[in-house]
Amino acid sequence: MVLDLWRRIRRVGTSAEPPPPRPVADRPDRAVELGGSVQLRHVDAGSCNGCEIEIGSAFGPVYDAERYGARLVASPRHADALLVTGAVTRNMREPLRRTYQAVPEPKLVVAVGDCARNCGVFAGAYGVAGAVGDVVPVDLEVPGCPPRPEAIVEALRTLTGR
Amino acid sequence: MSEALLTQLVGLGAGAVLLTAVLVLWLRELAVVIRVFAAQGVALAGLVAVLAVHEGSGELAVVAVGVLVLRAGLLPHLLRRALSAAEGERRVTRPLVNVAASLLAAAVLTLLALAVSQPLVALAPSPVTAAIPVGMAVVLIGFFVLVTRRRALSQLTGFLLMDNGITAVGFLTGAGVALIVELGVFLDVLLAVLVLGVLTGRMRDVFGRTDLDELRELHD
Amino acid sequence: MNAVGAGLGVALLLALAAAVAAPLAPRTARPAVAGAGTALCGAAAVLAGVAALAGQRLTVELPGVLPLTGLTITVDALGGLFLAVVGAVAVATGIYAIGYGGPDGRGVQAALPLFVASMLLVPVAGNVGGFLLCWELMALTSLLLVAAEHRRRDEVASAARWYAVMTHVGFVAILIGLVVLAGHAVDDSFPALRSAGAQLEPATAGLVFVLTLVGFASKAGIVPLHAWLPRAHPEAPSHVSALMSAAMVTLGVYGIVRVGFDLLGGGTPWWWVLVLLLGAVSAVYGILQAAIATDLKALLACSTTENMGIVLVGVGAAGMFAGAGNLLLAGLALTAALLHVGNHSAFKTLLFLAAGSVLHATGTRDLDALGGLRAGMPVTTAAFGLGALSASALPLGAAFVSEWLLLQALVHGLAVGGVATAIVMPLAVATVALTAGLAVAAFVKAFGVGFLARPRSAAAARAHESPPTMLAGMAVAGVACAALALAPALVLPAVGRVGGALFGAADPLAAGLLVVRLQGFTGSLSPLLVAGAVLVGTAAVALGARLLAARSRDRTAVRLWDCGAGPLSARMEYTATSFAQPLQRVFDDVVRPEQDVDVTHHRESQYLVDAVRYRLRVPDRLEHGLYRPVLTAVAAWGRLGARLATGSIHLYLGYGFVAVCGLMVLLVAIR
Amino acid sequence: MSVAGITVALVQAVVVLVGSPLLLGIMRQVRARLEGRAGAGVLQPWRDLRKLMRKQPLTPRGTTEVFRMAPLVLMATTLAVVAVVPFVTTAAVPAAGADLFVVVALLTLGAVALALAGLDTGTAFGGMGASREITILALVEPTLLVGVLALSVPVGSTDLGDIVTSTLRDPGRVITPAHVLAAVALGLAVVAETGRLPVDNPSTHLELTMVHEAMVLEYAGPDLALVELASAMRLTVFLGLWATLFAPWGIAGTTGPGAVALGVAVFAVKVTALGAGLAGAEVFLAKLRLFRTPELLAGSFVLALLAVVASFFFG
Repeated sequence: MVLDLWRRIRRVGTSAEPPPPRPVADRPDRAVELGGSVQLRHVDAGSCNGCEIEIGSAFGPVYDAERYGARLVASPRHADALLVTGAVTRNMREPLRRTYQAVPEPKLVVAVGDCARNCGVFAGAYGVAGAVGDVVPVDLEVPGCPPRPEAIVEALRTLTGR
Repeated sequence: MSEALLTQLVGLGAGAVLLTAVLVLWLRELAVVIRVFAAQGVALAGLVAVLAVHEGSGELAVVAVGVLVLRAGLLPHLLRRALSAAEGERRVTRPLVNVAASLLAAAVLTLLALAVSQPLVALAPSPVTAAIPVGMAVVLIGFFVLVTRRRALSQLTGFLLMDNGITAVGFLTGAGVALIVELGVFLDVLLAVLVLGVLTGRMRDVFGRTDLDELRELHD
Repeated sequence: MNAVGAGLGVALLLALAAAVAAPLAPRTARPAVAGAGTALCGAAAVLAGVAALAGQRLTVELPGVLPLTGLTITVDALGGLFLAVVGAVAVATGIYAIGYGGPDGRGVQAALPLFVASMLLVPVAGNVGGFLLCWELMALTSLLLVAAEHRRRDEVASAARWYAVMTHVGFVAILIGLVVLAGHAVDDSFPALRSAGAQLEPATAGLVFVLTLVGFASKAGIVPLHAWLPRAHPEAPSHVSALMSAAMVTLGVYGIVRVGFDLLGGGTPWWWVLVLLLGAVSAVYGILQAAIATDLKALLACSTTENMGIVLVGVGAAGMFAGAGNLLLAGLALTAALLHVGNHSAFKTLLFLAAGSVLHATGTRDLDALGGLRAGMPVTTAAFGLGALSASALPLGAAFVSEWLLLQALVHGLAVGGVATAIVMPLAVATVALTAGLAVAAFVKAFGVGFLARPRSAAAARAHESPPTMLAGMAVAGVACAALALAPALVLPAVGRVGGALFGAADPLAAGLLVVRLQGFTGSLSPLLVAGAVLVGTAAVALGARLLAARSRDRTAVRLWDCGAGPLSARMEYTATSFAQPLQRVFDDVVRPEQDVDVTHHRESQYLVDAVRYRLRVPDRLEHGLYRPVLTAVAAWGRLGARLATGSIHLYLGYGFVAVCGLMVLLVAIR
Repeated sequence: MSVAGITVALVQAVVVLVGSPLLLGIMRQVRARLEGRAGAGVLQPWRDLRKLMRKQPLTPRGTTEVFRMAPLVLMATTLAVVAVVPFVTTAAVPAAGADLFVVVALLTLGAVALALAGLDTGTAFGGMGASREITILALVEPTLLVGVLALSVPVGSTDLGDIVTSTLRDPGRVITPAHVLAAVALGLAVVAETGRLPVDNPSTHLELTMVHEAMVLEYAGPDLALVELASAMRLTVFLGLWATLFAPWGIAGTTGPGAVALGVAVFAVKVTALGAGLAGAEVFLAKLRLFRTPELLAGSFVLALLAVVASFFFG
């Protein structure tokens, strides 16, 4: 059983695609301060889970966002940046603010997906408190519904600068 | 061969036999248990081979080959067949005593074996007889498996464990077990395995499982 | 009249004076009088003990004191050691008692100094009669103190009953044992017993040893005779708990050592295998109960059983080594055991006094209702922290030194006694190791849940620091703990001499102020250097972190990370029960907890749960198994007896009359 | 303790301090490659630490000094162990302190400090992590000490220096059953103590499956950096101890600069190899349920006990 797992590993080899050229977008200077290591806390502020799936694949073997120095962590205390998805619902407004307060300086916020940027199709819907920008200061936005993994990886690379 | 080297090799062989016995107690998956049992057969054969080289007796060498064939080849094969026949049952044993407790029990049994086999060792102190306690310990552990396992198959492994232990003690006491005796032992072990294999088959036909607790139903 | 005599005499006089003065003093002053008297008495006793350890001897014959036998006082090194230990505990608890007050009834306040005095007399009594008298006096006075608060709480009464019965069963066992021994001697003085014990046939000697072992083990709280300990210690006033748990219990060890090694001269190996196994079982069982206990003082009481178990492991190992002829190793093992007695007295006093101050401040002993005491009572928290560190056998703690010595003795003793030791020693090492691990768990729980984090009840939130005298008492014990942890060399040479002298062997170790080095084996330990390394390391790391960390951003206080939801309430914290749950589950087969979950459903629909109540009890299995049958049998006998006792006085007198006549007839018959 | 001793201690401290994050990086890289990913590079742990040192230190309200001190004590105990253990040379081991019992106890002390910090936060996760960590700690202790006993019996001493030198004197001892069994037992104990698979999953994000991570959820900035660094150092120390006990070749017998340099190189190679092997094995392992770990530890304890028995009966 161990052996055939080993064989499979040998057959597949590295499935990570070669890294695309480094993005040219200008980096927020707080990101420069982090020096190539960005730990992310993901907050689902009311997403439809489309963006979560894409984030998952961005950190999967094919796109492998970790190779650029980005990592998902379990606590905002360990985090440098919040990865917020979805339009902020009433119930998530306060938790999102508190999560932001829990992150030590310097900290950034990445709004992933159209809902996070401008409530997308849920704009003005009952129970939606607004976009992420209305609750916490957003430094970087990733458009798309859901955004492609490449786009997410590109945003993360602008943070890590690698 | 030199005394020191003999001590080393006997020690290693005995250690391997004991380790495999403990592993049989430790592991749940029957297929793995059978593999470990085969490994024990190899270790036992190695032990006998070392003795053969040490005493330079061809008879022992033949016996060593026999041990290898039977205990590392034939018996595991039979067990594996019985297991594959037991398709559909849970392939994981559910011991009556939980694993941690039975491991501690194995430790105590080993110490007990050491205590009781001291006079035996004292008869003819030598690097070879020093390993007798290990054989004893394997016998006791095998008995323990026989007592605490539910499935007929895993009990079978316990029985075979005991037999390995007895064989080891037989050779280590330097009694120079005669070839014919050894063959006899082989044969009746084989017989026992076949009989038990058939029994398990019949049981499965009757009860659909080989959980020995089911046999209680035969009372009434 | 040398320093020993002077110290001892002064101590006893002070105790008597305090016992007389306390009841006469006005109600408010009583605790002060009794406490101060006890403390001074203890101080004098410490002087006497130190003098005895320094080599002074004392023998006084007081024929008039006791009918028939008289009372002989003999102070030797072993007695001096326990004299010093008991005295030191008395000093700390005496000072503490001034502020603690507790029940201020006349009898109780008079009993405290008497209790200490009797405990001081036990290790110096030089004849069977005197020894038994002091032992019984000790039992009675401690019983008085345990029962002190029986009017307020029923548990106290039941605890006192348990204690009374078991301590007297033990007393009877010791009585029979020593009388059997004295029967073979010219008189009942210890020297005579010594010479008699030498040429006693093995069977009789074994009988004597087992009988006395039963008695002394029941006093030392050794499994399976421990049942009274987790009852009596929590219910007694805290300074009394400290005296009992740190001083009285150790006298059981004194008895075993005195009778086994001194009077009976070592005996046969199986005695000591028995002692070692009893110790091993007690150690593991006691600390396991402590690890899952949620009552702070019950936890400490169980840990007393554990520590006495460790001591007995050392004593038993010493006996086995001596039987195998390796006196040096025997001396080392016994030294480790005796040092652990001292360490245990120090940290257990500190812990019980701190627990008392918590009880004083919050009125509860339930760990699940404590927490957050750091804010209200910093000194008590620090004291308990120090005690917990010392108790959990970690470096910088006192118990670490003695357990290190014990482990060294066990490791080197593997091959000493052939197969016997080769089989017993690994188990002993494993036991000590498991005990150490579980002790860490128990005391991390006690300190982390009881004193850190946030309060789990209003009482804990309102906690305030205790009066200065109580803090002073804790300070004395704390200083003792620190000294024993960092500079064991202060006491080790003396203790080593005691251990060596019993076997007529050389000192088992050379204790410099910096390094403790074993004699005859390579092996050395330097508590001071280890502590220094850790402290210097901490300072260096702190400095380095400061230098490297960004100076632009300074430390700010933030709210706890509550996953963004509302504030964390105390009910969301881990309690002692939940902390111990994994251990309790791992050792399920040993502790057999009784838990029941009852779910009350909502009125409208059974699918809506209204409330879930979960109750968990961990009864003492051994107690259930061993004591229940005995108790039921006794009860049955009682009913039988009730049939004889109809209440008519004539009938009772008749019984007596018939008995007397029967006796006379018997006399006539055998003449 | 001589000047040479102090210099060697400093060298070892520096080597472990600088090297342990690299070891972590290598292990993560090995894992990444086996999982078909590219990996963040060997230097990533150092980048993380540098960044964490620059971040803002936070003190959650309601925590006491214990929370503040724990990372320092964790680092200090680890450093104290690094200073005395003969990783590089046996010549400069201080007379007292390189005792195996002391080493084990010091490492335990560090873990206890962190567990107290976890309880001190008063959050459910902190308490949960502390409780689990302490449980595992308590159950590992017997294996560790009985294993120590097995190793010290043939030597007649529990002093690391003596054990290493005597093993170097007759290398044949390494393949005696006693040594083999002890190696397996202590290997399992090391895995449990350093919180690697299958006992604990260091790279989990689910609080409910955490053991070690759950205790440090409240730490941020420099404190977190200290905790991370200390954990990496503990991993290095445990692997180094295992290598020192069971493969002591290359440990110098003198304090000459050349010998020390060689010793450092060999130590680095040994630890790296062990770490890579551990990481490779972790790819094939799944985390055990918390209540299955006692079985693992009981097994390792039995092996340690058998090692003692073997060392007594087969010399």
